[in-house]
Amino acid sequence: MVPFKYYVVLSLIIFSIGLLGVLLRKNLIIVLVSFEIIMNGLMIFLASVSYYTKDVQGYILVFFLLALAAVEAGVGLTLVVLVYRKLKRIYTDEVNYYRG
Amino acid sequence: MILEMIVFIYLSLGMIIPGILAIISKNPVHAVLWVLVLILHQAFMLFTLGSEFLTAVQIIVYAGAVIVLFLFVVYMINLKREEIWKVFVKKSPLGFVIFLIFIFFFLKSLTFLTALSPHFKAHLPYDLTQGTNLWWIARYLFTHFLFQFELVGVLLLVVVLGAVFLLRKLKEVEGGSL
Amino acid sequence: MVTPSLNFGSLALEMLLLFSGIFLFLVDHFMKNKNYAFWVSVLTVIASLFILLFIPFGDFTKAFRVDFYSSSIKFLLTIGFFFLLFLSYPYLKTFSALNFGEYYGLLFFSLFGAYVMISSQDFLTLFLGLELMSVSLYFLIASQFLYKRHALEGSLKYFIAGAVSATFYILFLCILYYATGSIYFEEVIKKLSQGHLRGELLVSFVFFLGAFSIKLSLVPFHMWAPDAYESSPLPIVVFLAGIVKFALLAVLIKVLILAFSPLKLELGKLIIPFALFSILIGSLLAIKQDNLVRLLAYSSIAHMGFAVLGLTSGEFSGYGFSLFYMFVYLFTTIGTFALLIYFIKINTHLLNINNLAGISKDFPLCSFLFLIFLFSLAGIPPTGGFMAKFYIFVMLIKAKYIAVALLALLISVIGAYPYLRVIKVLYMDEGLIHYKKKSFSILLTLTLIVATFITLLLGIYPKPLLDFIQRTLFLYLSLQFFQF
Amino acid sequence: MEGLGILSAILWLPLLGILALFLIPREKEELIKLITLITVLLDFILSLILLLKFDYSNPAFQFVEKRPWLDIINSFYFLGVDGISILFVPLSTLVTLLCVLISWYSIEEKIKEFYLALLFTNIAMVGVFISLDLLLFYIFWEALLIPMYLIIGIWGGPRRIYSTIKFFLYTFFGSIFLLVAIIYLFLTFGTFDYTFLVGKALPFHVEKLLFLGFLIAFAVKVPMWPLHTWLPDAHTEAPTAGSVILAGILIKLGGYGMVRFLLPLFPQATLFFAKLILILSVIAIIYAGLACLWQEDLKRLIAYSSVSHMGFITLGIFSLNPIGIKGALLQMINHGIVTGALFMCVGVIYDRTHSRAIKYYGGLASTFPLYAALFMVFTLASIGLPGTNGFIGEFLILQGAFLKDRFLVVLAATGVIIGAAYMLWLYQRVFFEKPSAGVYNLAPMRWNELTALISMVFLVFLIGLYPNPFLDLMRVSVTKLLTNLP
Repeated sequence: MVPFKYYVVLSLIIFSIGLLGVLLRKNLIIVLVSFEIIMNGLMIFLASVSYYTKDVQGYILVFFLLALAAVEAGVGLTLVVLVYRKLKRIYTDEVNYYRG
Repeated sequence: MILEMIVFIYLSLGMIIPGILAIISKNPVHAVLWVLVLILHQAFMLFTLGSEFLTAVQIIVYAGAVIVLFLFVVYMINLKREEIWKVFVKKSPLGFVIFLIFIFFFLKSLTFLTALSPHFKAHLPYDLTQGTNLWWIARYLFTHFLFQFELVGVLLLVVVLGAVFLLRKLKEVEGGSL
Repeated sequence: MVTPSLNFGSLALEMLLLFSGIFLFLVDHFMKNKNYAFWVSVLTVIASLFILLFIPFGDFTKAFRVDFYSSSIKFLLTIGFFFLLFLSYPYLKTFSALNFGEYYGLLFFSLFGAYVMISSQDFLTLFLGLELMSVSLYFLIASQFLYKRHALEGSLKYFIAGAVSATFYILFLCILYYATGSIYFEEVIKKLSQGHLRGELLVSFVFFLGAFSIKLSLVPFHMWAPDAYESSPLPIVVFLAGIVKFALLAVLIKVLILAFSPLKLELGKLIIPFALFSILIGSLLAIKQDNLVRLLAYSSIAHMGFAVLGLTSGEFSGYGFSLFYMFVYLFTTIGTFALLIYFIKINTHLLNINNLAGISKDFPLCSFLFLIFLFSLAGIPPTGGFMAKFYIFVMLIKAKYIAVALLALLISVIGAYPYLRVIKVLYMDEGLIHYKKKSFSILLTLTLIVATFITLLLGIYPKPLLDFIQRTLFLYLSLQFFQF
Repeated sequence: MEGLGILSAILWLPLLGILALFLIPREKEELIKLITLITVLLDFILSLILLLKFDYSNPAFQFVEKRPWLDIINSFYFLGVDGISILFVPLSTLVTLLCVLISWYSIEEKIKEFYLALLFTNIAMVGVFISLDLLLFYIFWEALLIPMYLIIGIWGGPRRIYSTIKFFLYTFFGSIFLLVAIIYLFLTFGTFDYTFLVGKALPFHVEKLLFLGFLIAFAVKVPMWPLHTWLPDAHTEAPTAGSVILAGILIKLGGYGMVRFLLPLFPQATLFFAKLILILSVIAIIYAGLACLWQEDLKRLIAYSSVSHMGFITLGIFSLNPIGIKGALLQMINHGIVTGALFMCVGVIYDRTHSRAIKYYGGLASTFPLYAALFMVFTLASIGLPGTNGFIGEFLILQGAFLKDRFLVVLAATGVIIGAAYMLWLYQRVFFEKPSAGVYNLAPMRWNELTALISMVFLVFLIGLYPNPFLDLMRVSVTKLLTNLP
């Protein structure tokens, strides 16, 4: 059996990758994609806890996270489409009408 | 044992490398496709973690729906502009600081996270001799987690309704300004 | 295996809101005259007030519980929501391109989310309620792009902040699940009162607090608030600033009582810097703003700082004072925005402070009421704002946080300046333009009368409401922790 | 106590006026003025009745009303007067009455708002003097800021906005420490009841801190020397009525608060800090007196003279003996009357010439003789000529302070001389010399101005020639006050 901690480290690495994407990228679509990566990292963590402790809740939480990821993608993409249509912007630092 | 390890290493590399490629790719289409690769690998990792149900859902929902949605949007927006490296990443020291804080936090909590907590108590335990993983998940999902399950349904409904409301129904007022 | 109770009776209120939301979405396409939606909403809210009074307490599975606390909070929120509808109607009359049933429908979905959140018994349900509440708001804010394209930007910022908040929350959920093996409040408190996992859960609470402070717009997570507020339709600002934050604070209190009660002193200390910086930054940045809504957004940041200060002492009466603060703030905001909606009806440029110069000549009564609300926001007696702040300070000094109280008070002197500036422009500057009066709708009048009355009454005689809140809390606590 | 007491009646009577004003359309200006006048007059008559019914041989609080108000923090609606506060109630109502009179013609815009603000001021002023519950006291204390902010800011002079915001923030800043100290007292003893708190012992270091908390709030209002900078600005830019209220009542609140709260509640700390405050008072007397000498602006000069006079009052209070305190209390009344009257006088010519610069005037005595005579009375009273009320107060204060510290009294007495110098010089510059171009053809004084000023003249001589009834009123209470001091 693969040790539990490997999964933990893996999920944290993927979380960090996603976090970097959110913090550093400017393209709105890639920012949204990075949120998905973060979600995926955390899913591995939850599923592995469930797997090693024989408790169903982790899987169920993964299930809910999946749905939430879909929700976030849906809302985010709606807004991105609208922003692109109306403001012709796709980079986060160009969306800067408001200041201060 | 060794086989398991090899599979794990393959799958984890199959997630990390596409992940990195996704966040550094210039073209959003590429990024989305790399995430698709990541998600497929992750689905199989969920399989090795004992849940064939989640694997299926992951592939159907994520790969089949969410990523396709992303692709649709990317094509719809049809970014013609070539990306220059200058506008590619934010020069945001604050973002980097936040990232470092998180990394520091993870390193600090690694000892706590890597060994299973002694206070962990399985509240909804399952036994594979009595039913498959799917059976157990379904059983709890429709009893203990019924309310949350319904809530997620409402949540998805609201997203769909809201998106349609915004994108289809509203007509911009000409010259209307605030 | 235990079969969970499926007691749909206790869900009646939420189902009413949900179904009227869906109803509005379904029917809207076939309706020519869009005013029907307002009346449907008003009827729904009146019905829900009745349901609230007669609903039996009970569980729906382990996730959802109608109890004393949640019903009381929902009652206060519903009253606020009632007047919010009164604000929405005149606003949508003025900005008729937005006048759809969907507007009210999304409001109902959002309120539904808030109610679920308040009644939740575990962290997952709480999270889903939170998301439900926010998702509808993203759409509502974005819908203002009809009149102001850059509203999309505010909505987008709010969405990204919300996504970060969700990330924090999921991280918290992971750590919690990993540490205790459960996501229910009662398991957390069981572990904590046995003395286990204090450090770990404290760390996890940091993430929880992070998620909540993004939604509550506490510093350093406040950046989205001014943009989102400025972009939103005005009634939605009231919803964001008053009702959403009230609900969030109520939930935070609930979590502190039900799940983290043994850690409440440490958690209180954790909250102090957030609160103080919010008051400071909110007060300072409000000084330079020219847009009234933006000014009120910064003031809302500062006010949230004050409200959260009530949680620091870890005493239950302090929680009550926080709720009282939010209630006063809710009604002051409703009053203020009722006036703003009237102003914007006269001329859209009136939201800029400098254009308000000398408006007291043409609109003496409006200016006078505005004055009352601004003094209430600044916390000068005899208005409700003073009483709310006063109780918070009593709490702080009682908990020996004298330095914190003094600091907060000193900053509140700075915080009074932006309001003084608005009053200055209203009354003391010479106006160049004269605006024509427009009819003042009955609904706005009613809202204004009620808001003024409540603001003044709570400043002079806050006893009944405070008694109500405190008794609710104490009864709730005694039912929760002492089995008879 | 059951039923509506006379104190409540005095306190809330202007509320009736406010409600009435709300119902009257703003075009009916005469009616608005008339209703305000009647309300305030009734209030004044009521407060005179209070004065007559007051039993001056009884040191306890009289006309006490105590009703539950905020149970949860044990706060009461608790009113009462004793010898210390009794004189301030009629003074407040009188000052409001005169303000209504003096503004009769000079306020031309936003009339309704102005009289509303005046009535609200009246409520808050009376409330501060008669409330015995600390929280209630604080609420009135702060509520007074709202109308004053508006009065200065809306109807004031050219630099009114700067002045009014400075005034507001200064006093708001000061009150914060008061609020914290009040809350601390409440948490220590579990009540806001003044009568309960008197004589309760506190640890010395706590007492010092609380004393400072109260002192900062009062010192800003008085204003004591380093915190006085808001006052010249506010006085200068305020409309006449605003200046009169500021000089007549608002800055008395500080002195009243010192006598009422600092001495009985924190006796140890009072003794500890008395020396410091005496020194600050003397600095204020001399510094402000000298500052008066180079003022170019009439109102600013009188404002600085207020700072100087208030220095005398704090000197009297912290000499901590019956003579000094009685003198200080009496001098507060006197100063309210005299400085209020001086501001009214300035208002009278300001309305006619729209200039406050001293240089602008000259030779008024020949063109405007009646006015010159009235001004003379108040100038002399301000200097403290025997026979006027200023003399009695200053004499008692200096006598009291002499018992405490002779050296400081010598310094303070130079302040009297400086005071005589600048006031007489002012009088000479404005009324004698060659008449300047602007002072010819001034409209004669109107009935409202004459009524207000002549009643003030009457009071000046009444107190100056026969001060005994006034001193009798406060004697027992002051004696009782000092029994708490070790």
